[in-house]
Amino acid sequence: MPARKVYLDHSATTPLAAEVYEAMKPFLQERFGNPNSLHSWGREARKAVDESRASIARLINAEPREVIITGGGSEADNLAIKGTAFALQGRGRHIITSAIEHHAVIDTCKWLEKQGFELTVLPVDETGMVSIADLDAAIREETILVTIMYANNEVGTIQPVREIVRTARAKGVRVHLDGVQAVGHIPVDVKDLDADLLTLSAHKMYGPKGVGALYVKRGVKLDPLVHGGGQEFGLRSGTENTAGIVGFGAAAELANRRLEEGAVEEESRLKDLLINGITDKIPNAHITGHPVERLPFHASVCFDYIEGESMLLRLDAAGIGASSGSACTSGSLEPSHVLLAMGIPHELAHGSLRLTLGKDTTEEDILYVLEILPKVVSDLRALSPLGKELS
Amino acid sequence: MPARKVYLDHSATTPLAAEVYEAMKPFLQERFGNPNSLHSWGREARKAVDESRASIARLINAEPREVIITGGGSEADNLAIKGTAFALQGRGRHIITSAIEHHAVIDTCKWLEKQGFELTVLPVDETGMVSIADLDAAIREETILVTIMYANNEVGTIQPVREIVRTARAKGVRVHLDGVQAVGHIPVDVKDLDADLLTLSAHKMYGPKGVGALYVKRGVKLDPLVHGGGQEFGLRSGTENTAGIVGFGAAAELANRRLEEGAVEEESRLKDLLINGITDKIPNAHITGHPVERLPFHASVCFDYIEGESMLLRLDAAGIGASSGSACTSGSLEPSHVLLAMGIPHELAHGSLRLTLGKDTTEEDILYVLEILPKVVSDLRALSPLGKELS
Amino acid sequence: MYSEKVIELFMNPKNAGRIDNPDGVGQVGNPQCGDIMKIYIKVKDDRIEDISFETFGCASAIASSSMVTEMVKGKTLDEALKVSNKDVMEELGGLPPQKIHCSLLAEEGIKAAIEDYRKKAGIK
Amino acid sequence: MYSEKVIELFMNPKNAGRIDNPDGVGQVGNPQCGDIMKIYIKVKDDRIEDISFETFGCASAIASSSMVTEMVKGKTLDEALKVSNKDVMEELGGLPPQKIHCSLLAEEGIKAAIEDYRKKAGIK
Ligand SMILES: Cc1ncc(COP(=O)(O)O)c(C=O)c1O
Ligand SMILES: Cc1ncc(COP(=O)(O)O)c(C=O)c1O
Repeated sequence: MPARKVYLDHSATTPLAAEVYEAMKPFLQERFGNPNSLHSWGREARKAVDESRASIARLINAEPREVIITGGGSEADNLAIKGTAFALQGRGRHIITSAIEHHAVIDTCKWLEKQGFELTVLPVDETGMVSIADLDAAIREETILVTIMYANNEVGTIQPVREIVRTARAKGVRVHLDGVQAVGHIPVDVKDLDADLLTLSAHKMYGPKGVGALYVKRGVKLDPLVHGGGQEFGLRSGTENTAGIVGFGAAAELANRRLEEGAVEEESRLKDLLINGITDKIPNAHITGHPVERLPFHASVCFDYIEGESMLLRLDAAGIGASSGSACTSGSLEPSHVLLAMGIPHELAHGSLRLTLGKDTTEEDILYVLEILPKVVSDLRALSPLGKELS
Repeated sequence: MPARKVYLDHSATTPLAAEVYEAMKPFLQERFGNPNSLHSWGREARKAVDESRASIARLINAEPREVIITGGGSEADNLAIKGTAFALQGRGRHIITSAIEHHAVIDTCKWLEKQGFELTVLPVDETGMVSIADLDAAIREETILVTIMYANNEVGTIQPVREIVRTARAKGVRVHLDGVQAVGHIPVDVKDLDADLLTLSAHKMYGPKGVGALYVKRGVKLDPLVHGGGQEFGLRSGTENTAGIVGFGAAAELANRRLEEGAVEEESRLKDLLINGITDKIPNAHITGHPVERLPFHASVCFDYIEGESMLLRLDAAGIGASSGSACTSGSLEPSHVLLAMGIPHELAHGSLRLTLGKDTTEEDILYVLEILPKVVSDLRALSPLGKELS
Repeated sequence: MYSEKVIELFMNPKNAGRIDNPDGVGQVGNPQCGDIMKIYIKVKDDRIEDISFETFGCASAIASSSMVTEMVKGKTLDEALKVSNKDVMEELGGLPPQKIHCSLLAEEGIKAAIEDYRKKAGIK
Repeated sequence: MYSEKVIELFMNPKNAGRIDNPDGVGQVGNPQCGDIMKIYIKVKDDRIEDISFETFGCASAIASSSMVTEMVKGKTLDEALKVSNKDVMEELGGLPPQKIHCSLLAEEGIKAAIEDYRKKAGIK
């Protein structure tokens, strides 16, 4: 048994907050009604769904009517992109995205390409930033959608979303932002941003897995992805996941409170402690992503000469949960498309490590990582044939 | 407060079984890992997902690899139909369905019609049965899918699924069965049936809402509906709803046990008691659906001269939860397409009532309903201008 | 979904049933759409002296019928004709959007009954 | 995902590091793909007297390296050449499908080291 358990993989998923679970409980027990039923069981479920929708809306400064609840962030991304593609195909068939999107965006765009849509994939610089000039140049008469992520899951870089929206909307093009990693962690205000579509996912912000949302600005037309009974204002059919939605609502309330209380600043301080500790203690460590415009809980680094999966498993043996963009963690051959798009060479990309902090992360946790990680890296380097000339 | 609370709307949704909730609990607390993570948190989640998938597979006699978990029954229906349409559009663009499908099937088919697919909607007889001869005649060279429900949610009629599958497959056409109302309640064996695709929904069988599954026979190719990280064998991306999946697995175990123990027969006995009681005690009551080939927990009836919503609300005031295919319950103008397709006249269809029993329904519950319902009907008939010549 | 007032009137409607020898009867709606409202009135000195309804329809149709009959009882015919569906909705504490037609039916029912009375009485 | 044996060898690999003045060195894999295995051997009387490895790669690459070096140590070169990736996998208690190439790398690493030795020794 490891001396300590330190979970630093909050970008992958977060634990359910205790208060979120408490809010969900009754809906997993006696309040089991279908919100579409007219009887008392149904009405109490409907009320809970409505209230939760209002909480989620409040978190991003939207109207409740603009929040479409889905079965997760990936589904919301698919709804935003395919929903736009099918609704606007009469107007044009060109979509713009970036090289560092989540697969829920990239693979959706690629599928549409097979259905006859055209795709432009914007490059990013070495910090993971999209260029506004590139975006502006890519917009054409037939462009119906710009879909770019708010903040990146692998390297934490926050895009210049305000300028992205402004640039696209100046030319009358709809904008979707994948906000899965951002919402609940940094202030996001859809009125201020003026984006058309924004993806949220509950389990990235201390809510339950399997529930997400798409913000759809009033007046923005989409084809549904899931047709049927007409739930969610006709945009996402299916019996509502009441317990999950109530959990999402409670998580939104929690996030609102944390943002107001500045709890995120403490996370950011610990993240800096971690990043500085890594670069101080470990030679040949390269922090990835933007130095300033990054998620407050997000540290990512590439180490020369060693491979990510072996780092993860050695860290895991010491009780530390982390992740990597190494090909070996995904079973594919290519390492993370995000790191490669940022110009990081293949062999270095294989040595990537992501440590993402959460609301319960303590300074002791960080100090523990800073004790374990240097030894893991040096042990694995000792096993490696690479870089031996340097040591 | 009503004297008694009697929930008879199990076709709409079922309560979560206590043992299902117990199974889910750890995954809403300390076992919060993302099954895609390599560390210990992720591995324990992956194991739970795998085991649950095996339980679901066992319920329908499938291989675990053939069970694709989705965010509900509607999504599974959409995946089956759109997934087939997009995968096989090169081979043909004709789809056959029936007039009494759930909206998750009908509306999906109608959307595909707008995308250039052709649709044949088979009629049903007055018991809600599709005719095999009609099906056989409808199959054409370009037919790529037959999608027909296993058992109907509004009137409980069980289709001749074996003959449907045999007829379609004799001509090399793929078959999807919407098994949402059937699975867990009557024995369903995919090997025996030889169907290609079968939809399941957890919350209709004492599992959680927001999780469903599509059985996809080995070798059957589909385009995904939700693209992304490649979860669920590439057919349904998105971080797995671990707690929901574990709940679905536990619900499948429970259903298996109930089916083995013949618990369903008691449900069926109470259903007959209810149906016979209604026709005995209430004049001008017309049982809808098939007299024999019907779900064992399902009673449905139309009453002359009165309207469904007002029945529901009067029953609700007496503590009884029921549903209706009346237009007024859905806010639309047309009453249930299912009842109309069975040749029931509009005004009678407005007077429909559905009472669906569950595992905790008792004889006392049924007797209570048989005490309250006749009075509700006669009170509303007294208020009604219709049928006065007869009384 | 429904206000307390709607539920109360639906559960315990006032003026339900038929009046013997009514002076006017109005029927609106149709059974295909799931709503029929039949209004019976007794008129004395150009005032609605007695009124009742029979309704086939949902809770809001029944509550609207009951409400409108209460509202016009004792009013002159011209006053009664001024009662609009908005007034009925207001008194009911609102109706869900898809149920607004029920209050319209109530307004039309009264109009139809008065028209029937005036026709029978030879009043133009 | 990994067998206990794989994890054990990955955490505590045997024969890790370099041998001074090896008689043969084989390197397989490439850093682009995230796997490099380097095998060092000492040969005496046509037998592998000593062996070690250096590996850049995932847990299964490291475990496979460690396992294959244990398996061939003390064997004649011809015996060592007969050790296949299947044998390595079997001894490891299996590998996940997407990791089978690691055991192949181990087989190839030994072959490359022996080839290098024979080339240097002028053996055909
Ligand atoms: C026959 C049938 N198909 C599909 C569905 C949709 O399932 P879900 O509510 O899980 O989306 C339902 C229930 O609503 C149903 O009864
Ligand atoms: C940026 C981003 N978009 C989308 C997703 C998909 O969200 P979900 O796992 O809820 O489907 C994730 C997380 O996996 C993500 O990090």
